[in-house]
Amino acid sequence: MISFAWLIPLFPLLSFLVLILSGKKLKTVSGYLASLLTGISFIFTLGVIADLRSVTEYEATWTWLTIGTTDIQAGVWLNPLNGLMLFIVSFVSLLVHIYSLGYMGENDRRATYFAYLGLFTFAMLGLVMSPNLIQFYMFWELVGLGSFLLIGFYLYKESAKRAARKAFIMTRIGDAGLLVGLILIFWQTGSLSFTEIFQAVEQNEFAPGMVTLTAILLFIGAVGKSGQFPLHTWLPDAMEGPTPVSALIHAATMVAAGVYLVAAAYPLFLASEWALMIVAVIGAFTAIFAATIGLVQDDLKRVLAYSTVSQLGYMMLALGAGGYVAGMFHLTTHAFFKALLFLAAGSVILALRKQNIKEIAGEGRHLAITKWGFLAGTLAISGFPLLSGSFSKEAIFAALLEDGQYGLLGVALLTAFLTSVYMFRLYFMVFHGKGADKPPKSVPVSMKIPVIILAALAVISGFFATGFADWLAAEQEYAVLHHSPTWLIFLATLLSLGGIVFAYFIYVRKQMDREEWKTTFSSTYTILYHKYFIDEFYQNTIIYSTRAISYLMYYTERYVVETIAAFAAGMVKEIGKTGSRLQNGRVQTYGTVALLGLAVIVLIFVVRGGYF
Amino acid sequence: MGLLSLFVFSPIVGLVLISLLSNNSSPKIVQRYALIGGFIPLIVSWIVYFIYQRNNRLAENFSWFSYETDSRTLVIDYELELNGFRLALLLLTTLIVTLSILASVKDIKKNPKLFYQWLFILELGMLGVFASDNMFLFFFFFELTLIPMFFLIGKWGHVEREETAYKYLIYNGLGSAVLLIAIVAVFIQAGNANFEAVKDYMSTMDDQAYQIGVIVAFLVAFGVKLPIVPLHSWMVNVHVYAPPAVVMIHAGVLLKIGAYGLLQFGAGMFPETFPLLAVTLAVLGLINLLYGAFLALIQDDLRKVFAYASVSHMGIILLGIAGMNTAGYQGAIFQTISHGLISALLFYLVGVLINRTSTTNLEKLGGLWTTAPVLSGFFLAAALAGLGLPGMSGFVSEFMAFLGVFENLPVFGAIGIIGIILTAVYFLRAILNISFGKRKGKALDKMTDLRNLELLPAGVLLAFIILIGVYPDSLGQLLQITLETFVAGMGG
Amino acid sequence: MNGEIIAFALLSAASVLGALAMLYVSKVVHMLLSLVLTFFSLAGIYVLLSAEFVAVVQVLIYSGAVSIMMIFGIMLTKHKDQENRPPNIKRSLITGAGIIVFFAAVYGAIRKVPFGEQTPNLHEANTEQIGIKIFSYYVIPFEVVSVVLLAALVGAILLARKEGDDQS
Amino acid sequence: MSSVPAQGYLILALILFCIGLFGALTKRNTIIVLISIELMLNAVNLNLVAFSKYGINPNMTGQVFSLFSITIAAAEAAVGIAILLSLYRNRRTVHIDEMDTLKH
Repeated sequence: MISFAWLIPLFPLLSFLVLILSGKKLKTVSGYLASLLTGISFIFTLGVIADLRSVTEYEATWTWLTIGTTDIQAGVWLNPLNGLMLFIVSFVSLLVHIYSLGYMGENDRRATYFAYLGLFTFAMLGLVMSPNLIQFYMFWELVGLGSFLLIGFYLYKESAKRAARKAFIMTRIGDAGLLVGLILIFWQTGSLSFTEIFQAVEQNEFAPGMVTLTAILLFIGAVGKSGQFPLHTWLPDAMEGPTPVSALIHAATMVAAGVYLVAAAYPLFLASEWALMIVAVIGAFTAIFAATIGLVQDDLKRVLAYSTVSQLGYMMLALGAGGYVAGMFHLTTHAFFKALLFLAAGSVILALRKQNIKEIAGEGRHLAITKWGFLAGTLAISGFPLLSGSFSKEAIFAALLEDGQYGLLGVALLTAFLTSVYMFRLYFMVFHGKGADKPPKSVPVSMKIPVIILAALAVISGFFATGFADWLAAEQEYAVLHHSPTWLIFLATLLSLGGIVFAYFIYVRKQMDREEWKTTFSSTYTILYHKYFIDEFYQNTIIYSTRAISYLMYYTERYVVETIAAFAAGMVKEIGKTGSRLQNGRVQTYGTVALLGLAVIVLIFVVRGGYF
Repeated sequence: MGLLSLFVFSPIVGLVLISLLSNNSSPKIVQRYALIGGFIPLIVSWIVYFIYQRNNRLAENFSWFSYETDSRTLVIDYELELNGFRLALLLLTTLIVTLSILASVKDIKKNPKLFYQWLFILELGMLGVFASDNMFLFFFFFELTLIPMFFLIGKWGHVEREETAYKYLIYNGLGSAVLLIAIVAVFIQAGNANFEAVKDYMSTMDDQAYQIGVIVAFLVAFGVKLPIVPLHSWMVNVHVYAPPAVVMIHAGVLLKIGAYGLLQFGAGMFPETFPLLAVTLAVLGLINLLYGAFLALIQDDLRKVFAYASVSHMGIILLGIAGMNTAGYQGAIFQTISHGLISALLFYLVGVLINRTSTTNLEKLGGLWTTAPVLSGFFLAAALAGLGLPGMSGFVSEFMAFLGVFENLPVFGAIGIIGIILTAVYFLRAILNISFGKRKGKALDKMTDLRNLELLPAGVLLAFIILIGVYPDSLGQLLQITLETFVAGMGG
Repeated sequence: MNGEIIAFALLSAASVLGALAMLYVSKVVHMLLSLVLTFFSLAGIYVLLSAEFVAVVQVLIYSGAVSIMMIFGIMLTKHKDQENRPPNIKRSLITGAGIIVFFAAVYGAIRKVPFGEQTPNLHEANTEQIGIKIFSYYVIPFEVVSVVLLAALVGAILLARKEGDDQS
Repeated sequence: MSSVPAQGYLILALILFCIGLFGALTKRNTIIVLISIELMLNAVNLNLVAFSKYGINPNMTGQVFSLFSITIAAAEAAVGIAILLSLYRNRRTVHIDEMDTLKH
């Protein structure tokens, strides 16, 4: 089975090609076709994973490009980490495809939608199977393309246009870092293949400082893709896309690719303490930073987006603190519960046709399955004991403790508290309250099934922690699952429950007046509500300065370059005029010119003593 | 007459065919015959390709004239020879000319007969430029491309066509004057105009100052064509005011003569001295890259955006050459071909757009996708190719060019990366402005999408772009030998 | 210093003087007359060069025929015989510069050219030798020249004839 | 016997030629231009004759050629004057810088 692994991404690609080329004609069956192909892909993935238990590593490459004496390969590379990602991607993608059957049901352009989904799935599967950095980078950009296309799917909306552009450009800034990083790695090691890079790291072939530099550059790529500070601003805006897309791309898979990049290139990061430190600090900062913003946002999807940013920060933090398994495990559980949350939120939005939680004000309570699904997700993300989130979070705390990062541990614990506060704020405001009592539009079955499956996974997947660690440990010796001491488990649970209780008192029992809070901490509230004014800051610094440079160039073009042009034209014109003045019809002028020509030739002859 | 000569002069068939038509035959008929005429070089070029693949060598040579002085003989032969790079450019030329004939259907209404006659002369010139193995023959064909373009711009262009044509002629005329002087200077020293012979001669000569002087002259001459900032203002005008079908050829092939010339005359003839100019080239490349990108950012005309995008992309070629290693050269060559395909595609689409909306002003357009999804899709695909999306040819070339630069001049490469980001910004700004958002402009309401035959040029170009992007070795293998000769001569 | 050199010096001085005078006198007739001096001195120089017959022809044709013809030309076209407009200084300077370059170059060349000794027998029966040469070896060119002269004659008459018929 | 060197004659001829050339290119009166051309021809004749005596292979040919040349010069002068008269009759001028029909 494993030798057919290369087929896995090709089914979604086929779906993309078929649907984009014959779009309109296949409109009605497009969703089923796409789901079917993704399903095949998923089955292949399962087969490959089954094989991976015995093979542990598999690589098949062929020459993609020859540069001088270096062959750059393309192919598939499978190891436990890749297998895990393959599973997450194809599984969530399949669920999202099924969910979309209902969600996009009547949309006129659903063939295009499914085509884009296929393209994204193809790219994402290709990404996780890349044996080398260049193929990785290519698919990395292609998933960006898929994300861009899907964010801008409602293309008649100005906001969608802006969000799509922003997403592409912001991630591209990160990608530029990744590109530089991989080029530098190439000149250090003469290869881009992961395995060869790791060998080079082991044998210290890097120039001094280069390991840190390249690791940080790779991390910049990850920052862009995973919405880490300071390149996080695109991710909340990306919620302009259809909700299933947010679940697939902007929660479960693509944004996690940054984390995956750090994990896949982990030996490189391990070789540099500085790089790990930076990863950890950025991750921790992003986690708490996004969590605080999430406290006050009113848009259902935006809160989830900030929570995604925050959770991705967690994963980075874990990786930065040496918690390889913890980070990847959190990635896995997060993929389940965040996809669940988004899909449930999508059901709410589809049923109620609104997504501002103040307007919803509890109307969601009529959607039973959605409600329970959402609750499961919320509990999981809040770290409620025995649900998946609590296991992965504890692993992270343990890794931090092991690494001696007490400050970061404090930040992480605080973030855990905030997480349960804002997630339950969201839950209570959507599903508890006295909003209009009319029963909402019912949700199609195709949207319920994925929610149920994911809810189940969100609840139980935490129990596989040990098996998960063993699975990853098969190949990498740094894959160790850290276990927390009891006091830490206790503390984390306390914080999680405390957050839930806190939210309960504010939003359900209304023990504290929210408006009063707003006035007491008005400046804090304003800052948080405006997301720390980061967008405005970028607008006023980077965008304006870019535009200023542009105008500077524009005036250079207009005055300097055009002057050169005018000079050239003027010179030619003058020469022409002189020439035409010589053509005055007078024999003597002609004779004079001829004489001068003769004189010049004779002079050259005399001076050079020959022809030239 | 050998196969190569037959190939180079094959556009004459089309020329004769068109000339035989009566003066008042309808544009449709003229166009049909022009298409036949265009297909002949296209077919011959593929025959040449397959023969070259089999033999790995295709050359032709007979003595043209020689001139004896006291001490030595000056020889100019008629020499045509192929290598992978040239062959790739030749295939590009025939393809783009054929497609531009297809594209000109609705564009050229005034005296189509004359238009196609000039077009075939232009094609003849371009084929000759890329096939000749000799400086003087190169120059001869180089000049032959100059005149048809002048008329094609001046007679069939838009608003400021005459100013543009003159600007074009002045800049390129000066450029080729410099080129001629440099060629003569080299010829007098080496006594032979053959590239290979000159290279052999130059490797035995130690006068470095002279060599650098000549290379700088070549840089100026081809810098006009490429163009290098600040010699680019003519090219922006041509992009904006020439008919889109002609711009396809102009951006697709003619600008490439600059890149080809720089590589052939610089790296090909002075492999030892040329690397001394690496920093100069890198600086020029950076200026081109960033200057073009920043300017493209604020233009409000689609054609101007693409024009400055071309300036910016040429910067990548220069950066690649500045790398002075296999990766860099290969990147520059890939960029040459890839930009040819991409800009031809972009201007084909611009032509279609102008044809329907008669404007390319970004302010006046919007929401194109709602009425013409296929056209918008192609626009987006072309823009993505232009901004270097992996899977398309632009990425491979950018990647290799930067790979090349980073080996020796990492700082320049790092600055150049900013250009990559900006490229994304301006391409997306332009394309999203016209295709996304609310529908603007009355012409868009009753807009028709790309149909039937109109799909062909766009489809073919996009197919090639993706082919090179997905499997770059399809082009790369053709180039290996050329690259080896460029790089082998460099002393360490 | 012998007689030949003295004669050469005098004659060449006279001829250059005549030519320079042609450039600088103001009346057209005077210019012509100064040039006649040059022609005469050249005839003398021909004698020095053992070319008596050429010298005689020089006197007859240049100093005689051509000069007279020019004088007739002046008379027939005479309005004001003076060059009263200021000369074109710029052009004179440019032309002068070109001529000086040319002069210097050719002068340099002349200085370098080696010459053999003269032949002794040219002056013996000079006219007879020329006659023999012309009427034996160069007879065809001679006859052709006569045709040329005839053509010139006819042409000159045709051109100079009053075109009364056309004008009225 | 020391005699005048051949260079002497050649230089004299050169001087005359240059003066003639200068006159032909700068003088305004057409007749003087014509006569300047005659002067240049004379300078050439002088060279021919000088070479017939001092040349590498001295013989009578030089003199014969100068005779031909004189003949042609005379014919040329005659035709020149005739053209001049005809022009003068049409345009009432002998000034060469007013004759610019070559331009049209």
